[in-house]
Amino acid sequence: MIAPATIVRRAAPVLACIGLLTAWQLASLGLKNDSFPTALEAVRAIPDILGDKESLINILASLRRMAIGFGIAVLVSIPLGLLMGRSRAVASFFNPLLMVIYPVPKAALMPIIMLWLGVGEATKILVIFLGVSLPVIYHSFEGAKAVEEKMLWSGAAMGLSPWQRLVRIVLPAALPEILTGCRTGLVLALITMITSEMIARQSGAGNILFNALDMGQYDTVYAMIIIVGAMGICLDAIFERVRAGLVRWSEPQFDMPLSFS
Amino acid sequence: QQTIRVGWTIPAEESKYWMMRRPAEFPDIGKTYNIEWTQFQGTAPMTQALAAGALDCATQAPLSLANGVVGGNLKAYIVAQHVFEKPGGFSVYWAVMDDSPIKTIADLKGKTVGISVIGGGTQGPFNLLLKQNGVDPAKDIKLVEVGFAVSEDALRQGRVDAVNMNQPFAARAEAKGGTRKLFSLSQAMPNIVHILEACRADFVDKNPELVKAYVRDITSGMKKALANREETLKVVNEVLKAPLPVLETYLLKDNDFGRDPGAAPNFPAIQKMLDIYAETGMLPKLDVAQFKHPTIVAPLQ
Amino acid sequence: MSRILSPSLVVGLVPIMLVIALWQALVSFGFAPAVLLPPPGFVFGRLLQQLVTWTFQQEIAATLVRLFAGFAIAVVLGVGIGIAAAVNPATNAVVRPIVRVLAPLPKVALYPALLLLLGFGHGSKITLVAADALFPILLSTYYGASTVEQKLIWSAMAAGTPRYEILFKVVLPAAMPSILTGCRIGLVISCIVVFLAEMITSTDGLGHALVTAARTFQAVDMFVPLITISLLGLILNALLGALRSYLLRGFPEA
Amino acid sequence: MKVVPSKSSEWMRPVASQKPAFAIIEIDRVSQVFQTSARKDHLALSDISLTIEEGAFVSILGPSGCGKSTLLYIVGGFVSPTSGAAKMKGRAIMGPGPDRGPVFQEFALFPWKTVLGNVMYGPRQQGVRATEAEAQSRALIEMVGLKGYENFYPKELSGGMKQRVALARTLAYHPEVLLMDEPFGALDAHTRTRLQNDLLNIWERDRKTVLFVTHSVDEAVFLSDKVVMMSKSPGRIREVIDIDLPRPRLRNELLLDPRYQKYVVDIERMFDESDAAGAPS
Amino acid sequence: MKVVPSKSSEWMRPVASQKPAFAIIEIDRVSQVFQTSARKDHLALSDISLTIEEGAFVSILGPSGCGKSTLLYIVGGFVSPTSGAAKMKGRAIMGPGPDRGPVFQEFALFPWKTVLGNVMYGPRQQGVRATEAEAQSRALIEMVGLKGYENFYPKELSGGMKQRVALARTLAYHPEVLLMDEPFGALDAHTRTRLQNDLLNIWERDRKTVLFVTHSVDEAVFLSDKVVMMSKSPGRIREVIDIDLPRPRLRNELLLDPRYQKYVVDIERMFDESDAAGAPS
Ligand SMILES: Nc1ncnc2c1ncn2[C@@H]1O[C@H](COP(=O)(O)OP(=O)(O)OP(=O)(O)O)[C@@H](O)[C@H]1O
Ligand SMILES: Nc1ncnc2c1ncn2[C@@H]1O[C@H](COP(=O)(O)OP(=O)(O)OP(=O)(O)O)[C@@H](O)[C@H]1O
Ligand SMILES: [Mg+2]
Ligand SMILES: [Mg+2]
Repeated sequence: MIAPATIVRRAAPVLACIGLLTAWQLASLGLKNDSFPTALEAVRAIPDILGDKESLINILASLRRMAIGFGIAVLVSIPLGLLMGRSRAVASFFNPLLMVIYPVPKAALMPIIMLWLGVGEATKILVIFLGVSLPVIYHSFEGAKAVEEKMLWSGAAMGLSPWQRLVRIVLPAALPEILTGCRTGLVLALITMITSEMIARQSGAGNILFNALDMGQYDTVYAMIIIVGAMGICLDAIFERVRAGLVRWSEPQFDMPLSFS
Repeated sequence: QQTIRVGWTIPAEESKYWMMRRPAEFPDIGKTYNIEWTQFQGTAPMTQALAAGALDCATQAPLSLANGVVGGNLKAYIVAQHVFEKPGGFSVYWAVMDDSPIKTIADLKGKTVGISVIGGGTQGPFNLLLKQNGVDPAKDIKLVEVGFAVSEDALRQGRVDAVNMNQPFAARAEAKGGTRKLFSLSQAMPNIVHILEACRADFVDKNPELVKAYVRDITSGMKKALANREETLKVVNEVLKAPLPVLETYLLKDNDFGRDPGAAPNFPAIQKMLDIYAETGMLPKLDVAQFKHPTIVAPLQ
Repeated sequence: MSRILSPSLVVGLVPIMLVIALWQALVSFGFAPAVLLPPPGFVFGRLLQQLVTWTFQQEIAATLVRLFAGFAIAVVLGVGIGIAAAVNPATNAVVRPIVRVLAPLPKVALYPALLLLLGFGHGSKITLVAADALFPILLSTYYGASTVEQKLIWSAMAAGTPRYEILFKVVLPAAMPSILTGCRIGLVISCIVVFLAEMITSTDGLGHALVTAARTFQAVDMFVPLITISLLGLILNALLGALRSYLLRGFPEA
Repeated sequence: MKVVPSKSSEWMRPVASQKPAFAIIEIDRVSQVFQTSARKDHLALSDISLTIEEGAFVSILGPSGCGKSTLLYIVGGFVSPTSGAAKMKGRAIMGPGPDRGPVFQEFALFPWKTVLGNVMYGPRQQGVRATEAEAQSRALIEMVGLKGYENFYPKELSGGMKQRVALARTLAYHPEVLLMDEPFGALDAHTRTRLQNDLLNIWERDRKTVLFVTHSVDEAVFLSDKVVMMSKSPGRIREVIDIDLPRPRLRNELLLDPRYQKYVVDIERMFDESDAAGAPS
Repeated sequence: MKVVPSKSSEWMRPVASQKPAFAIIEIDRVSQVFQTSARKDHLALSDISLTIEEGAFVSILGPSGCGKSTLLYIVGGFVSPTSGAAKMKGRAIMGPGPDRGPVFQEFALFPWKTVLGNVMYGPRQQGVRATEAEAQSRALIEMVGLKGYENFYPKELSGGMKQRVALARTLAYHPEVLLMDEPFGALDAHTRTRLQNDLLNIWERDRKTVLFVTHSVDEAVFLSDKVVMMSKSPGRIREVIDIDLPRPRLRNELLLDPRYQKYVVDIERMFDESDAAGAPS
């Protein structure tokens, strides 16, 4: 027996998707514009993409790059962010540097990146890496900063070395915030996975999308967008499971009492 | 077995598409040498990639290649040619709406005009034409960048008063009707070369046999493309993912660009274009001879 | 103020100097040809030259307008929706799945449609910037707002604060550390996206200056906009830092 | 209404039981079950019924973890009980309101506001003009002994100072019912005594109802009309004791009063028994 | 070493003052200035000098906000004093170490660990084997009356329960010096008494040194060899009182002992004077 509330909650994503598609359909009908196809046209193009073996290989290649870029970014950014959060010196060393490097559009640096990394995988993984690391570093940074000092003192008094404190106290204490960074990172990973293939590409989901864009095949463009959106939902759902398992201790005890309904 | 890194783009390199999709038809590909294909958005990034040594050969437009030579210290040979404008065939043109008050080039004064790439290959002849008709391209019009794919929509939406058209979008727009050709590039120059194949000079000098084999395959690819339209349509469809009915309306028909049967570069025409660019101030004066390799140039058998 | 800033400022300038030194070294030792990577001295020289020219100032102005307009819209929407979703189950049920779908979409792909809908001027670019910067801000705000200490809200309610005011008087300030983190990320993304949009299609702005220079291999001119945006990042970082320590002066981590 | 801090208490008040007893708060068979992370249900309060009369000073005593704070949350309207109902003035408590002012065990000060800002929050919220609210708040801050700390942020205060700010913050908006969770727990004996007197003073003048959680039997007997004793978890009411001592109560007199002594000793004995009987869960 | 909880104290011990006095902690003219957000310097501790002998039980009494916690932080090595120095066994205290175990006023439990996880953390860190650490920790958890709550997370505990976990967590790794900041402040009288006895028990058996902040004069006199009285901010040492009562001390006997009574009354009187003298800042 499932409670009605549960049914509503389960159905909400589906309803939201249907709602979005409907809004899109109405908007595109109203605009009558070739480069903005109706939702129906886009949905109709999905089987063509997913039925094509080559497209599937393309999409899998993109996902592989994304996984590698995301993995490296998380492994590098969390320690860096935590260190920045706990050490004023490290923070003032890296913070301006990061703020100088990150705003530079990677697309503009392509000629130089190509010089050293070529036009293949490495370049794209680098772009994804940069996209993911941005939120992970800053959320880890803030999370580590907000760790209650007396918790660290307790750890120090138990004989934990500074490094042990970083791993065994700062990391778990900041985990909820770090995971928020990772979640934003996941979103950006999907976006950069596509946009990294904008200028140069061999295979990948972005390949399909930008080719279609160049050719004015807008139903394919939007079908691809839908597919990326669907991948987003799936990855997010998986991530949410992992997150819930890791930070159950931090969930608020009572519901927010501010419903206006 | 050596590998050659090739940059390509869409939509009009049929011989390379054949090499990519039907490698079995070419005795050397995959056997005596390999090709690593990378697709780019436009020719300018490929020039950068060539200059950075990330590519060995790539599709180029005369202007982008010349830019690479002038600004990027690039040394390259033009080894083949993909498409050009032939009299009676398709020429990139600027369209206006049927009911537009713009009747002549001179009427463009004070209007918003779309062009695919500001400072791109078409702008030289375009500027020339405007000047010839008493319009200062820098002051009298508002130039905006409108990619070919959205040209038609931008025009119909009234975002621009005139916009450039290219295949296959031109064919699609014409089929729908409501637009009219204002002028085309052929009015400035009859045999404009749009895209050609260029290889880095140091690469060619080091691997002459390899490049020779590559150019040979481009030549034979062009032959196959022209000989078997049915199959070419299929190949292009696989690469562009554009539906066959759309391709059917123009590809390799009279309303398409011209293709040399042996993919031979038309050096005099290229020189003419370089001259136009020099005249409109986009480039210093250049001699096309520096792009010529004595032996390695299509057609090669 | 200067007592706190100066040592950390020095520490912060060191790595930037190192990067410039590395850059110079790359050029000097021939790891990159000068036509692709001009020496930093040239670039900064040209930048100083350019900065006083009216045309370059106009390019900067165009970019800044788009950057800040887009970012401001993203902040308002992101914080508003994020907080509403955190405190109100009904809004949450609607917003959550929509965000899940929309957040990971590559917004650049929508750019052609935006161009047609909003024209080639500021509108389309501002929208693109806002769309890309929105989600990091929204997600951070949501996290911050949903972990607000319950008893703070209870205290405010007991003092007679109407429910909607609690959003502004308690949830917003309490979530501020997280919101500011989101804003920092959103700001960086705004910088990237405004450039991207101008590079794809534009007639003015730093991004446009960059592509035109890149196409004609004017490497120095290409790096001037890049350095400009980097410097902008530095300035914005300082401003954000100051804003942060002002807004969070009561929080233990400030 | 202006708060004038005063140190001694020279006022007269009829003894509570002589007033017409009007039940301001009724707690009716309330139980509270918490879901723990270990996925077990944890019964925190079991079948609590209690009536509090208007103007009464009621203290709750009970072993640590027996559910005193939880009970206060329910009366405050912050938590709705798993079963049973709480009523205020005959109407079911649906949520928090400015008629019931809590002082939380963990203080819950607004970290982004200074001491003054925290204390002024309530009056400003009630529409008191800024200057007036500030004057009132400064008076309260002085009363709790924090003059000079008006512009300090909570993170810069000691534990006991935070507790006093929390107390002042709630007193500042004059709630009808005060729900105080060990409000003097982190204070030294001297400050505690002074604040007890001040609280009694305010209580008398404003005819407030007070629900007061404490661990000090002395304090409970000294302040209350009624002491509610709870037993070890799951929290139940073990005993309700009417403290029949004359008011005004002066500490020095009371300490010598054998009735007072008896109350204290009796209640302490009950505690010992309860522990002997109900084994620690 | 295994902790065996015990309720009464049937052990013998020589009176502290008879032992050869070896100064384990020396605090030498320590001052502490805090920078406040209001950009004013705030003097929290002024010129404190104090010597604590090995194995001594020293209590600190003082008005709220006088700097007791700050002093503990300095001895703990968490904060370095603005001027002056603190030494342990003759060597300057440079940072925290497992020889000095703090029990913080705010508990500072690890929220991602259960009660058991929190208590086991120290022993595991010291290299005790998991099974042994768990057995010891469970015994301590039972001692502080939290049997049955081993798998609860801190957010699911009441204030007093958290405080007891914090106590157990520190006791679990046997620091030589205990730095306890109002460790029984949130406990009911009964639990408090039991834990006082348990603490004395452990102190005696393990020959620990204890620095104990409290607000209860009773508690200070009952537990200590020495009571340090601090005066209102800026915190200074007002008086150090040796408590010359025989050990073992049994609560029931002591309550009737006139010397005990006198200590309590004297200290309380001193408090009143201090307040009369130093006006609230
Ligand atoms: N969120 C929660 N989840 C699970 N159990 C909880 C939760 N909050 C409280 N409890 C349990 O409810 C019981 C009562 O807690 P409460 O805080 O009301 O105790 P208390 O009487 O105030 O104790 P103290 O005097 O120590 O503050 C405790 O056993 C506690 O473990
Ligand atoms: N971070 C800080 N910034 C500024 N002032 C501070 C800071 N921490 C403490 N203080 C001040 O130092 C003084 C002593 O604080 P401390 O916490 O040591 O007092 P305490 O004796 O422990 O009081 P309590 O009994 O209330 O816990 C207080 O006046 C407080 O305002
Ligand atoms: Mg409680
Ligand atoms: Mg303290």
